[in-house]
Amino acid sequence: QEPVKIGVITTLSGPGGYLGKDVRDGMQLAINEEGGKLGGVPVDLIVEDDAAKPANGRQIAEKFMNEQGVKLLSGIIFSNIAGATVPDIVDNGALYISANAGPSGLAGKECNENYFVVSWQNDTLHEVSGIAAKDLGYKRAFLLAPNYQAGKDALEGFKRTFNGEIIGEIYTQLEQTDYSAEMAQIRAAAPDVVYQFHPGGLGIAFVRQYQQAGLLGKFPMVLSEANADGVMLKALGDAVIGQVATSHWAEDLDNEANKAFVSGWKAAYPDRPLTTYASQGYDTAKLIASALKATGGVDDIDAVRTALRKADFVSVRGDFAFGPNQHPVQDWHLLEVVKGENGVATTVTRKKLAEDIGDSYSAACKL
Amino acid sequence: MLFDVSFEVNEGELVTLMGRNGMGKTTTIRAIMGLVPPAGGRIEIGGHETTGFSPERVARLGVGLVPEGRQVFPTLTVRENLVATAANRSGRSDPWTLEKVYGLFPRLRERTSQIAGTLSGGEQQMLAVGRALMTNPHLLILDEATEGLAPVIRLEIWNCITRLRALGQSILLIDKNLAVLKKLADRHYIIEKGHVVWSGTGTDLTRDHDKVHSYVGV
Amino acid sequence: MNTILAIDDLVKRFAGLTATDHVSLNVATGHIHALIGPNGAGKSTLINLLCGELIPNEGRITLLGEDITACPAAERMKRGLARTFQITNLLNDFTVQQNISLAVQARQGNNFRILDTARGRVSILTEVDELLAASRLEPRRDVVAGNLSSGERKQLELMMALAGRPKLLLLDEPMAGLGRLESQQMIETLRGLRGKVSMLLIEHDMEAVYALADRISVLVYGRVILTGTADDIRASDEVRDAYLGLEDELC
Amino acid sequence: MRQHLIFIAAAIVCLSVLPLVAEATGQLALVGLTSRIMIYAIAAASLNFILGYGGMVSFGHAAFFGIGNYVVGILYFHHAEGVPLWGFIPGSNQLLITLPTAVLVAGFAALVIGSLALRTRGVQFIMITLAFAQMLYFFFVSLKTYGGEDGVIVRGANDLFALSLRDKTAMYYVILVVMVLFFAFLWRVVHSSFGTVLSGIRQNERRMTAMGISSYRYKLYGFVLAGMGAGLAGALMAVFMRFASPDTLHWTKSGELLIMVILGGVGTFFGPILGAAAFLILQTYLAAWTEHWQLAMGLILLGIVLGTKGGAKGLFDSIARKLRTEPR
Amino acid sequence: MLYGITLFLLAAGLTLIFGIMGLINLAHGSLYMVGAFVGAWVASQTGSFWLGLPAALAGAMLAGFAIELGVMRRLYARDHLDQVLATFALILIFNELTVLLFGREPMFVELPASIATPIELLPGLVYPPFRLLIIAAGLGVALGLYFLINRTRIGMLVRAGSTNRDMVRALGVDIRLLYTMIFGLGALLAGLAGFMTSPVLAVQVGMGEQILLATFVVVVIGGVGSIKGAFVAGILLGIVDTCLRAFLPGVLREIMAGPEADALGVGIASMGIYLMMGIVLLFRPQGLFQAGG
Ligand SMILES: Nc1ncnc2c1ncn2[C@@H]1O[C@H](COP(=O)(O)OP(=O)(O)OP(=O)(O)O)[C@@H](O)[C@H]1O
Ligand SMILES: Nc1ncnc2c1ncn2[C@@H]1O[C@H](COP(=O)(O)OP(=O)(O)OP(=O)(O)O)[C@@H](O)[C@H]1O
Ligand SMILES: CC(C)C[C@H](N)C(=O)O
Ligand SMILES: [Mg+2]
Ligand SMILES: [Mg+2]
Repeated sequence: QEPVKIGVITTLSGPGGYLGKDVRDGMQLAINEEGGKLGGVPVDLIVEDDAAKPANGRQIAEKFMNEQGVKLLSGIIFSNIAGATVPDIVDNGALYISANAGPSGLAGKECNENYFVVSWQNDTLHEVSGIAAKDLGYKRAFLLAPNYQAGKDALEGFKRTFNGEIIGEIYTQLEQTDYSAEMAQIRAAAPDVVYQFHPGGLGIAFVRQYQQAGLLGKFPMVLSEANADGVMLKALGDAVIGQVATSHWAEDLDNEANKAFVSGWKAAYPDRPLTTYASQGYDTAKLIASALKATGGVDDIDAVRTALRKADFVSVRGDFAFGPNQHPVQDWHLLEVVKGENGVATTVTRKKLAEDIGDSYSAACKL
Repeated sequence: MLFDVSFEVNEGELVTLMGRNGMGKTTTIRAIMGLVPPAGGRIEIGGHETTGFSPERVARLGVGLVPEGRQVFPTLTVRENLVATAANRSGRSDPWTLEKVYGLFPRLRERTSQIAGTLSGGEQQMLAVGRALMTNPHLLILDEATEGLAPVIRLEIWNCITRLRALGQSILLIDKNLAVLKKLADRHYIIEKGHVVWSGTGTDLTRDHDKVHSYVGV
Repeated sequence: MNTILAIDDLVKRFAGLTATDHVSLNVATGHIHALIGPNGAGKSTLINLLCGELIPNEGRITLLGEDITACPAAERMKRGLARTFQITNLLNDFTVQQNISLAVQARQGNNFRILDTARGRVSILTEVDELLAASRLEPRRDVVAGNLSSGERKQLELMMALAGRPKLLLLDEPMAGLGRLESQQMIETLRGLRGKVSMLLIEHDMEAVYALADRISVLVYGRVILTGTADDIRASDEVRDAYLGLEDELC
Repeated sequence: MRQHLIFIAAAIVCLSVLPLVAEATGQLALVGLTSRIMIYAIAAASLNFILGYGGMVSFGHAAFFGIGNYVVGILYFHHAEGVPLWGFIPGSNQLLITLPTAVLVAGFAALVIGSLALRTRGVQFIMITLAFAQMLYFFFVSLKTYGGEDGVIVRGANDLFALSLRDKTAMYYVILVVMVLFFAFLWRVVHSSFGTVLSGIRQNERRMTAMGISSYRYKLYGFVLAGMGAGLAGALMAVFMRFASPDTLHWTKSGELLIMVILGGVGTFFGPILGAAAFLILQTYLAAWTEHWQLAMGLILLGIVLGTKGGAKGLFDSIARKLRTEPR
Repeated sequence: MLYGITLFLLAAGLTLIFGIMGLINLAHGSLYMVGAFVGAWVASQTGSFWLGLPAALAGAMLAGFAIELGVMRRLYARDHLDQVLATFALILIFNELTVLLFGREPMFVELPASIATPIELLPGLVYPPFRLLIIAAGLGVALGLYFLINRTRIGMLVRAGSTNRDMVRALGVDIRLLYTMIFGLGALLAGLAGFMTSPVLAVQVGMGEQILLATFVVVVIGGVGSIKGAFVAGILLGIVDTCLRAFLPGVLREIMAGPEADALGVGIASMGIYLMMGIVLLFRPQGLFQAGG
């Protein structure tokens, strides 16, 4: 049987490069487990780097679909790229299954039957963080995020549930490396809690400068998983020990699928820390496997779509179902960063913050 | 461009190259300096074969160049132009120093911290001469070194060259001032379209007057 | 006698140096007026002031009866000025022919046209051919200017200046770098232009100056110390000390 | 000249049948790739016009490309929303309106930017053009209405009368026609009186002034023409990609255009086409081939610079020369 | 301040290479990255921050030598634009080689506690010694380079070489060796900047390009070729950038709605350095300090 091509448009270069690499390797791990197949169907991952530029994403998508006849696409890391690329894909009748980006723009009115999100709708993560911050008794929050789609979603999400006073709200630049101005503002505002969303290298720089400015002891942070992934923890070391984070997945989640995934990853990449991105890639592949198993191929897109909707796979995060807008309905957890064995910072799951929740846009979606 | 040029400068001699515009004088000099590769032939300086040497190696053997068109370093000050490449290549006991060069060209002393690129044409020419002197060369090559100089300065340079020669300095000179050259030089070569077409001493020059005339004019 | 160029009390200061120090000078129509003086006396500076490359600190420049002191450089050329450079300044990627034809084109105007063809401008081509035919550069017409020898470059400089059909030509050391033969030819060329074009000639080659100049001004340290005929100059001790030196000083 | 014409005609014929061939052989992406090459060729050629012919090294040429891009995006946005811009400028999705508008707006921007930037020269000119482009970039990024960082999606594409340019083949032919016209126009300009003067200014501004040419006005005129060319390309890009994004104004885009020009051979007429083609083909195929395509690309580019004089054009020329002089 | 000094160190290296030698080196940011990666790697392997420093310097300098010997040297006689293309290619190569050697994950350098713990300089003024060290290093480099360029024969020769290589050679100076050395020195400074920021910023592929542009802006604002200018402009730019981002949104929010103010504030703040450059160049086309003047 001719392998089914899965087109992976992802960010491999620049500061966000490791995110894409982890998504890709997570998918590949699931495929390797089956010996090059998903759901018994041979598959071929074709991966291309979008260099974090929306226009590149569109170009690659077009190439995949028109030249290579790809009908199943995935892999986009950043929401602004998804926002520019996904409409083209679905208009073309191909399926897009997001392993990371879940911009608000595509979750509500603009939702599409060909568009699935396996990770999380952007806002949801931050809504959960808002809940966490409120639960921890913080009243006055200072918010920071980069000035792009996911950053805006992040702060909107947090504000939606936090209910306290927002005493500062700053949009940083996507290419920013120096945050001393922000540090000065935080210090001046003296908030109860700082909530910031800075994925990838941005986050490392931010937290490190936060620490060096001497703010870490003074103003606690609530982190989201985008700021507490394995790579970041390794890079930040002691700096973040004791901070809390919210996530839909954690390395220590106690379920069979997760254990298999974690040990599989460690066997394949002994030196690489695990990230949520890898878990999302892995889950995405598993979801595709479930659909392929039911359909045997992608010749009948409608059948694949129907099969996907069932979400008939075991997610490494535990409960998983699709909501009406084909975004996940799942549990969210509160994690704490601790010093693990051999002194490396790691997270432990403390409690469940929310159970089986969907996102705030599903109501607006008429599918 | 050059076809066949053979000549020699002996220790302590003053030799001139003559010829009309575009006949290959400058090109000959550039070939000696290693600035353009000669298509063939052999260059020897102080007994070493230097064919194919890099310019800096040639210069370090003690060749000092006052190039055509001045070519001072425009972004350096007058003083910097003089000291940047200064050396005592011939191991003179009383080498050229900044003071001595300023003595020769008082105008340069007045402009010592001016950026060389803004100097007047003649001032630049003085600077180029001074710069070459400051390397205290065995062989000094002057390619139209008096171009653009006021008569009084030109005289000063001729005087200086006379003195240098008296001290045993070897000199290769390109100039159009036939009258003076005749008085100063030991021997002359005339280049025409890349060939040496005539050579001889000052007396030969007077004797072959007509022939020389046809090559370089009067 | 008509005055084509009048310079009144012109002053130009550079940091710590007055390069042009209250210079007043008249160039008569049709004359070749030579400007001599020691190196650094301010001759080129004066030309640059006349051309508009430098702006004077004080004083007035009048060309053909009109004050051009505040005129931009290019505008002065249109009013009949042209110059050659002491250190040659050519369009090094163009051939001799192209250099001259662009000079002619610049004079003829219509240069904002984007849909004509420059090579189709016949009047330019004929004019260039005439100019070239009358010059010694004819055999070199298709040589790129960057590859000319220094003497040839000087000649091309002059031709480009003439292509502008100037009324007053400013010549900054046209003989410098020329061989003896070529110098003599250049003198002939300039002599041939006498009467047609007025000239302000800077030159250190006194042979040429004496051969050409109707009047001579001597500039020392930015000041005109003397204006007169060749004989006046020869007779002046001051000029001899500052500029000429004594021929027989040579030992 | 005659040889030239034959060659050009052959190239146009080849390009005209390319979609048919692509369809027949199943190489559909070729059409898209060639479309992009042609668009970038226009942009690069307009840069080459001021750079190679006028000696103005602009490191902000993407500004005009991006403006063209956004004009189409914004006009479409208002067309789709049905709300006129500032209450009186109606939107449009008609190519015959959007394209000329983009060209004019880009030209106007070039007039403003150029009139200031041309007061400097050399490195300072490079940097000041960069500065203006970056300011425009951040300006568009902070326009929330038009998507900020995310840009404007032209979901329905533009129409040419009743023909929808969503159809890639239709769009391809539109681009081809525009490109041929553009290059024909450019050919005239380069060889015109103005083009000759501009070329003189590149070589020696001081000399041109001494001939009575006040270079500023000529340079500005050239700068505006080039800005219009880039605006045209940017507009086509927006229609083609159905997307207007701030990426198109980013300094890396200016850099890419510059690389294309250099790669194709600065100051050569058809160089920009070669440069754009070489750059995009390398990028596309290398990226498809390996994740580490940047390494391969870097090595190839380095090989071209070190191994040839004058970029790809130089490379082709030297190969051609070799072939010609090879003993039979 | 840190940003300003980093910019200055990078700009100082670029002043040598670009301002004085007259080479367009877009890969200067890559040298910064090389310094950061090599330093971070050695520091993490040996566990010693102080061992990372010489490694970073040596790594960047060697990379600099390699660039000069392998690429730049062949391009001196060529058009500047060829240097643009070549060094653009080098950026791609360096980035990808770094990925191959070190992976895509950002790296990290732990500051030794001795210089990380803030100390009280004056009552109420606490400052981490690390930052003081950086400032001291910046000042040291500024003075040292100023002296080297303006007061030594090496400086004169390098400046001379940028306008007329052949003539310098014809006067007996091995300009090729000298250029290799100075290029290496410029690279070393970039490496120093890279290592210095490694405890603060993420050490990651692509870090060089982000700062490259700002570095060029500093060099040009300061006046191409002027170390004094690079120093002043580096610090100035660092401060202006930080202040704009810190205070502009606040100021704007006084006069307009929150989100619009934020968006506009961020926009204008990001434009800040370019705006500043534009203004400086329009009024002082040669930059704040003219080299040699
Ligand atoms: N780079 C070059 N490429 C081609 N031809 C050149 C080049 N440089 C010089 N020439 C030619 O070589 C010939 C000799 O030039 P050269 O400069 O040596 O003459 P010259 O005798 O010094 O003349 P002048 O008295 O004018 O200085 C000239 O015809 C010149 O046009
Ligand atoms: N930009 C400048 N800054 C400072 N001084 C300058 C500048 N330009 C010229 N000078 C000085 O002004 C004086 C006059 O220069 P100018 O070029 O006019 O001399 P000149 O009479 O043409 O001399 P020459 O016969 O040597 O060509 C010189 O001493 C020169 O160094
Ligand atoms: C890296 C991620 C957390 C980014 C985010 N999901 C986005 O859409 O851009
Ligand atoms: Mg010569
Ligand atoms: Mg002069």
